[in-house]
Amino acid sequence: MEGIINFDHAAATRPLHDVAESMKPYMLDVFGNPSSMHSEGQRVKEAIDEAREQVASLINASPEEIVFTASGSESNNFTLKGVAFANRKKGDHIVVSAIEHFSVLQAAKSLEKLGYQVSQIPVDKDGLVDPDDVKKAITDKTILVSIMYANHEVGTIEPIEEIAKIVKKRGILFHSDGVQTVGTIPVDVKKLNVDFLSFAAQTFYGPKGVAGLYIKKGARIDPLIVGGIQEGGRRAGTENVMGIVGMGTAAELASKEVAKRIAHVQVLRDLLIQSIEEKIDHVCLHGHRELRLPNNVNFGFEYIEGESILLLLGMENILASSGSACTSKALKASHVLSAIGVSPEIANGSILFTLGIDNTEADVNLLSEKLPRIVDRLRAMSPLYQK
Amino acid sequence: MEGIINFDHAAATRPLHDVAESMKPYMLDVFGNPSSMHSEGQRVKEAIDEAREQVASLINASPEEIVFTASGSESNNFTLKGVAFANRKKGDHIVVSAIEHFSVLQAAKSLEKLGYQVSQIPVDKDGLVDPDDVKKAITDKTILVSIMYANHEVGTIEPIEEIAKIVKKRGILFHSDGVQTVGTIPVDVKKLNVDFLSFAAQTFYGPKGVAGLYIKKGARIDPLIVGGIQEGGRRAGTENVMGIVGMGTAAELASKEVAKRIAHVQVLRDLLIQSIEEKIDHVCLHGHRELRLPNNVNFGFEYIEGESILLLLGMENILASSGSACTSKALKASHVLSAIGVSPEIANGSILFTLGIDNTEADVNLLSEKLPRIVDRLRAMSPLYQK
Amino acid sequence: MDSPYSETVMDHFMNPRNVGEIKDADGVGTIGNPACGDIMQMFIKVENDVIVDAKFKTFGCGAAIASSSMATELIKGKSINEVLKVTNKAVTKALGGLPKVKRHCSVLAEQALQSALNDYYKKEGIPSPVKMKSEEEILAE
Amino acid sequence: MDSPYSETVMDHFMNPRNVGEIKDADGVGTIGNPACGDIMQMFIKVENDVIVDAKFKTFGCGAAIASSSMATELIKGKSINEVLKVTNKAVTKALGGLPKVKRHCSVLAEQALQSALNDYYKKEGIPSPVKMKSEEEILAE
Ligand SMILES: Cc1ncc(COP(=O)(O)O)c(C=O)c1O
Ligand SMILES: Cc1ncc(COP(=O)(O)O)c(C=O)c1O
Repeated sequence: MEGIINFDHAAATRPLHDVAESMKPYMLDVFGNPSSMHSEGQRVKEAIDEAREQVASLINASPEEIVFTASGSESNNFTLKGVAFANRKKGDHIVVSAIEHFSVLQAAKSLEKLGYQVSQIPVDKDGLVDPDDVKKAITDKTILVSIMYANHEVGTIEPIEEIAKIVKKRGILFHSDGVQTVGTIPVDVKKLNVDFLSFAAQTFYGPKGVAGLYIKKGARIDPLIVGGIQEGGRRAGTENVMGIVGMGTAAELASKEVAKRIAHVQVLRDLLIQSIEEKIDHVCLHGHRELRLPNNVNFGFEYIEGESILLLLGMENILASSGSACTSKALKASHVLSAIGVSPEIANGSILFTLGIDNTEADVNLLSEKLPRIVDRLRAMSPLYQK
Repeated sequence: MEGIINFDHAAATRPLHDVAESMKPYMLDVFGNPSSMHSEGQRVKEAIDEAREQVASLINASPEEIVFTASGSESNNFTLKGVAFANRKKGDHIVVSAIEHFSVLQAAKSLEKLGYQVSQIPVDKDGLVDPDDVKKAITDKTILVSIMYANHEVGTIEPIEEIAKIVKKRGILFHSDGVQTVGTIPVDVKKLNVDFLSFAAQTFYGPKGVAGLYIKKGARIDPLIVGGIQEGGRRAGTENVMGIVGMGTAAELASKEVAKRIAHVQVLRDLLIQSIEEKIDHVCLHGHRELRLPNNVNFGFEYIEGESILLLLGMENILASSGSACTSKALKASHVLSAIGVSPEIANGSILFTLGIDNTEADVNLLSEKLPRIVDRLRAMSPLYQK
Repeated sequence: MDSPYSETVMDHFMNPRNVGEIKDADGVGTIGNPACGDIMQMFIKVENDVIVDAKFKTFGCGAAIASSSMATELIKGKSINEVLKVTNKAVTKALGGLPKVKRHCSVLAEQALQSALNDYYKKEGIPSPVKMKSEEEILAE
Repeated sequence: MDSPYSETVMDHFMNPRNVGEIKDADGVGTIGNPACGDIMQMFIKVENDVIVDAKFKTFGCGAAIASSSMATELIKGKSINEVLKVTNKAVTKALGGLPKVKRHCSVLAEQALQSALNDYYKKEGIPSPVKMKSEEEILAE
């Protein structure tokens, strides 16, 4: 929409023009089912194979190691449940961090109901997992460790390589939720040494509702959705052809442009952090200052509540988010903020700004100009605030 | 593609023009995440709500009873596993028919590995389930009966209402796989009295890789994909917005046009059956002659093999399928044909023609002219055939 | 911009009436806690059994601010007997409706008002006719 | 039209060479069964240790028909000693490759040929130098 300034790129990026163009032929003209042996089916199959190569190349995987799914949540559920079921004879213990996305935490919880054991390891006040804590949490029964690559709220980037060393030395499967990193920063599955990595197109200027899972060759996992030969038998169901093609294009563009994108958003991120800290008092930046996604700014504004900040920003056509889309509706403070020790009232007054390639310095300046007034206005109404 | 005649509508239909048009705004312009509270998110949420109403109205359900998924296979896996897990305390027994889609049969098999009991009930030579067999299969431990609405290969329409009476009288949950019926014939979940019904957009001129599950209000089911508030908490993950909008439009068009569509394809179906039976000897029609999908023609051609028939049809730009997309690759005879008592050699020589609204009488005439020559040519090479 | 809120809610959120404190209030009520995301504080000034002034301060979402604003508007100029009948439903209705997940904000407004009235009766030394109700009790009415 | 097959495979499928039977064949081999989707029958005529004619009949997929056609072409005019060395790999190579799932069709062609040669030796009363191999053995070579 005209005039809208998007500081909510973690929730959705506007698909790039080339992404949309690449999808168009698959709306009408090329309509076969890729599982069909005939010409129309084969044409579609080739398009999917190409997308698989584009996505594989973005994360330095082989095409056969990529399984397309419908969402980051599906990729996470697939991994947790699929590894648990396939490796039940080896053990029944899973390790996750306290700040994982709900799709990891809830999948773990549903496994607990089936008799599995789950250990949640804490993070420090910056949102960092201590590799030593992973080491301590591992038992003889551990079959999977799942630690996210970067947190979706506070932007902290975890020491995945270090953790992988510990986990792989014990011969345990290692998953990392890369939904906020793939396409945003360079990701190399070989260097990271992970067995599974989740990603989703909507975070890198691709369509919504298409995602994938990297499965290292040989890693044991059961499918979540069975009953079809698609994706090499690892995920049944007629493919979201248009979406997959769009994700392929988005992946190729991300491969080419990632360095440029980082440079662009990081400058804006640092400008925004600096402006807010200069212009508004009683604020705190959540997450690690250096080990941080280049597009992430998350502040707690004391004495006021997040939704009312968002509404007033919305009146200025500025989009942002109160932590995570989930918590903004559930009226509950974010589990991530509470895991890093933020008090509930400050958690409730926290706003997540995620930058993208369509943001400009002017956008940041506008936000830095509007935000202090909005905060003042709400503080004037707040029973908690005394000037 | 120009000049292609599609007799493989069960695998994929070409999305209608209006379907593609309705999706276009969601490629680029309207890009919000429907879970976001802000204006861009709300616009997308409204589009999804509208699609939910369109789909609900096609099957006479309420919008809250529709959960969007990524495939018919997902809907089937969701039902089988979700009902099994949610109702474990009530029992551990599931009843399915022998001719269900693999996504039902394999989901049932994966539940067996977790300790559930599965009864497979047979069908007669026309592919019909006898409601009495369902009655006999039910035990005190039965928690779910899953019988497909119409078979994807032989086109037989099952007596769902009668079966529902038996199942519901016992207070057991009842699922029907409606992937081949929703949008093809009128479907009314209230009249059928099912608790769950699977459907998929690609069978009714919608996009591929978007589907849904009807969940009757109050029916107990666990999510397959957990960890998000989407779909009322019943299926986590950022939505395939474009696909859902396209399915909504396709559903609305199907509601309006279903009678016209049936009239159109049924005439062609009967013409094709008649022509083949007149012009080619040693053929047999699979499935029930009357209780049959209006768009389904499935013949066994004795002494010859299916793939070579398809290849020669392909040289004439005619698309068809050898039973199911799966079996055509797996080199195994269809489980459906073997369940109705077709010998493996005839099963291997069977071709499924599925008609659609884009087919004309001229298409059928062309097929009826080419097919006898193709069959003759292959029989002349066959060691099994003696003139 | 689209919003989950009605026009009236947005109006009362953007231009809240009666924000502030009454230094020599006859009754003050505070409800909620910041961990749950909302605190509402209501001040009333009573003369001859009539609410002659009302003000609020609120930490909370748009619906909470609008509900507080509307509640103060609804009671100003009314007799105490009338005000005793002002419920969360009246606030919601005057706001042109609230999203389901936000109904508890109107409940907070009712509770803040009841709490302010209680405080008034206490200060006056009169046994209070107000029975404080829980959110569940109010929503069940 | 796109196809999973190479041009040579499609050519041998569309215009198969040597289709038919040899009434007074010196060797006949039949391999496969219709339940598995393929039967291949091969006929050879031998004069002075040379294959002077070869024909086939096949019930099977495109790859099976093309493999039979190519196998008969490969052996015609060759000495028996040369033909003993014709393997599934030679058939696949001559066809310009086969999709992985179709490799067993070239195996059938090798087996049908071996079976026809065995039959020839048997009819001649000579101990056969051919050792029939299973699909697994052939693919493992
Ligand atoms: C009866 C039936 N059920 C389920 C499916 C699976 O649907 P999808 O390919 O969307 O997973 C199909 C696919 O054709 C089908 O015919
Ligand atoms: C870190 C992380 N994991 C998983 C997800 C879930 O992705 P999706 O919405 O595609 O299911 C998200 C969503 O934003 C995320 O940020």
